[in-house]
Amino acid sequence: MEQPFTLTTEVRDARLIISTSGYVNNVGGEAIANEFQKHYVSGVREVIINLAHSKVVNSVGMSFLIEIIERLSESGGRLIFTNLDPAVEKMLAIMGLFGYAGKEKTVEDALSALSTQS
Amino acid sequence: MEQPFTLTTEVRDARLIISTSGYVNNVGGEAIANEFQKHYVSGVREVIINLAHSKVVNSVGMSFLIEIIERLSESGGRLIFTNLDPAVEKMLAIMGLFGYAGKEKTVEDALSALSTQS
Amino acid sequence: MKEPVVNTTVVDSATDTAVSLTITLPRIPDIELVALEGLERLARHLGIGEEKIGEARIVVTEAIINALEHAGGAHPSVRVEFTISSGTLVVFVRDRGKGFNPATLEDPVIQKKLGTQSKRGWGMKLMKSLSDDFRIQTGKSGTTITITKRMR
Amino acid sequence: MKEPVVNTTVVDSATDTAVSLTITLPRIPDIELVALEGLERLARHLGIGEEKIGEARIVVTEAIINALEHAGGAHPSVRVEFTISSGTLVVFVRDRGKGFNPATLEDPVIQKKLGTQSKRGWGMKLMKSLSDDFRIQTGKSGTTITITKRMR
Ligand SMILES: Nc1ncnc2c1ncn2[C@@H]1O[C@H](COP(=O)(O)OP(=O)(O)O)[C@@H](O)[C@H]1O
Ligand SMILES: Nc1ncnc2c1ncn2[C@@H]1O[C@H](COP(=O)(O)OP(=O)(O)O)[C@@H](O)[C@H]1O
Repeated sequence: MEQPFTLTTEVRDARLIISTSGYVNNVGGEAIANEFQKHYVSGVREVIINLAHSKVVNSVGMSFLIEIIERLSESGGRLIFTNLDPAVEKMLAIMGLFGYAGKEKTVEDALSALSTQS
Repeated sequence: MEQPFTLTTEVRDARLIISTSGYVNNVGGEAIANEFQKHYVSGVREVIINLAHSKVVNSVGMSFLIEIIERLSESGGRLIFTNLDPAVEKMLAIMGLFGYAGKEKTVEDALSALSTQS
Repeated sequence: MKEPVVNTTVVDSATDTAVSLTITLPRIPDIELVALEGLERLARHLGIGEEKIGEARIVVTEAIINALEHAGGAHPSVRVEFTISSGTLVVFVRDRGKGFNPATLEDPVIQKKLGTQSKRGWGMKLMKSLSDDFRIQTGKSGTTITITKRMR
Repeated sequence: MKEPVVNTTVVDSATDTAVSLTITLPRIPDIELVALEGLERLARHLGIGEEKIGEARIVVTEAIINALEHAGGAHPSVRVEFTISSGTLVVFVRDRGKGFNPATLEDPVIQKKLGTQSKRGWGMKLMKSLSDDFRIQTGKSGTTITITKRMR
């Protein structure tokens, strides 16, 4: 059975890494947005969302990530998705998210992308 | 999704430990019996079957384990099941297997039970 | 012996609503796991405990693998219905096979299986042992198993 | 432009058999995952690649969550049918809700979502983009979505 949604976070050099596991539905999407918001108010502006263990996502869950993009665009921050399942990557492309967010293979790749560009 | 059946084995002090993962159906049951047979012919007579990661089993799969019990009874060997899901334990009890095989909580418990009794 | 039923029943509206899931499975390996996932989600949603779910899983697995094994036709399929209502699970499993005569089945005993060729024949016994009511309707046009199991 | 069809079709009998799975889901959280498991097992059995399965998963998830959200009645339920035949998946998803007028839906664009209240409204676009044919029948007694997707 698909595992229930869980989320782990790590802050490394003022960069927030959110790693999810399980189905990103409305509840999961909102949990990601809330976790982001908590760190955003304390100043975090660079965010990595690692979807390695979320092969199943829905558009309601993903729409919460648009809120994150909104906040970060307002404040000159950056969002990078990592470890995307190919179909999830296609989904985010169709939604146009990669006009506002990056994608990298791994969290390490995302961290170095942020380092060289910031 | 329930993971496909896999099996790992270890021989410790001439005792065979078979640990399964996933659905023990006819194919899984036969794989366990074949693995047992391989070690049986080279002299192993004490066997532990660890079902920690097999919460779903069916009676066709379990019926292959009766072959193992048969061999071991003929040759004065012993079988111990470990890490049983409560419902799987009930199933094996209904089939009468615990008249011919032991059960312990963990592999370590089974190993010490074999040590003190042999 | 059951207590006589008195007329002041307390109906818990949250758990008293019947919830159903129906599925028609093709004959492909391990497809019964899809039905099990449906059963588990239904039962967990209603707050049923893991041990009862585990027992129901065994009962349902045995019913479906028998039906899939004996389902006939060019596109063999098996219909499965789960309904949970007031903490009681009712399972229907129907195939379109040739049916069988349950009266001719011997009760399996481990002692007899040891030393004989076939070790199988446990499904019926398990379904009966782990349910509160077990019915078979069987004939030339197929078999329907109806199982009732209290889950609390 | 498609090549004209010639008359010497090679039929691969192993993959040409239609395989179907039908499921009626009650409205409980995440129940769509049961249908997805059915789809995955069907598709894997037929040797379909993981990326196509992933795309189908998205299409099917979107169709079912819409249907569950809008399914009406005392026991809201959604019927889902998968058929894979000659490498093509056909999905039906039917609810008994009040229907809607698809013509009034605006195509979602990310620029417009930024700065406005509702970020939702992506399901239809995703289903259309990731399928080869997408049809809606909708009216007062419910909605049926029919999606066709080539899986090879
Ligand atoms: N749905 C069915 N259709 C036809 N025959 C069946 C069906 N279910 C059970 N049977 C018959 O009953 C016998 C006993 O079934 P069961 O106790 O489940 O053990 P097993 O399937 O391992 O033999 C089967 O061997 C079969 O002959
Ligand atoms: N099965 C349905 N029944 C009724 N209305 C529907 C159905 N599917 C979609 N709709 C309508 O179409 C709109 C757009 O759907 P969709 O693109 O999936 O995005 P979302 O569901 O996030 O709004 C919905 O908001 C709803 O008004």
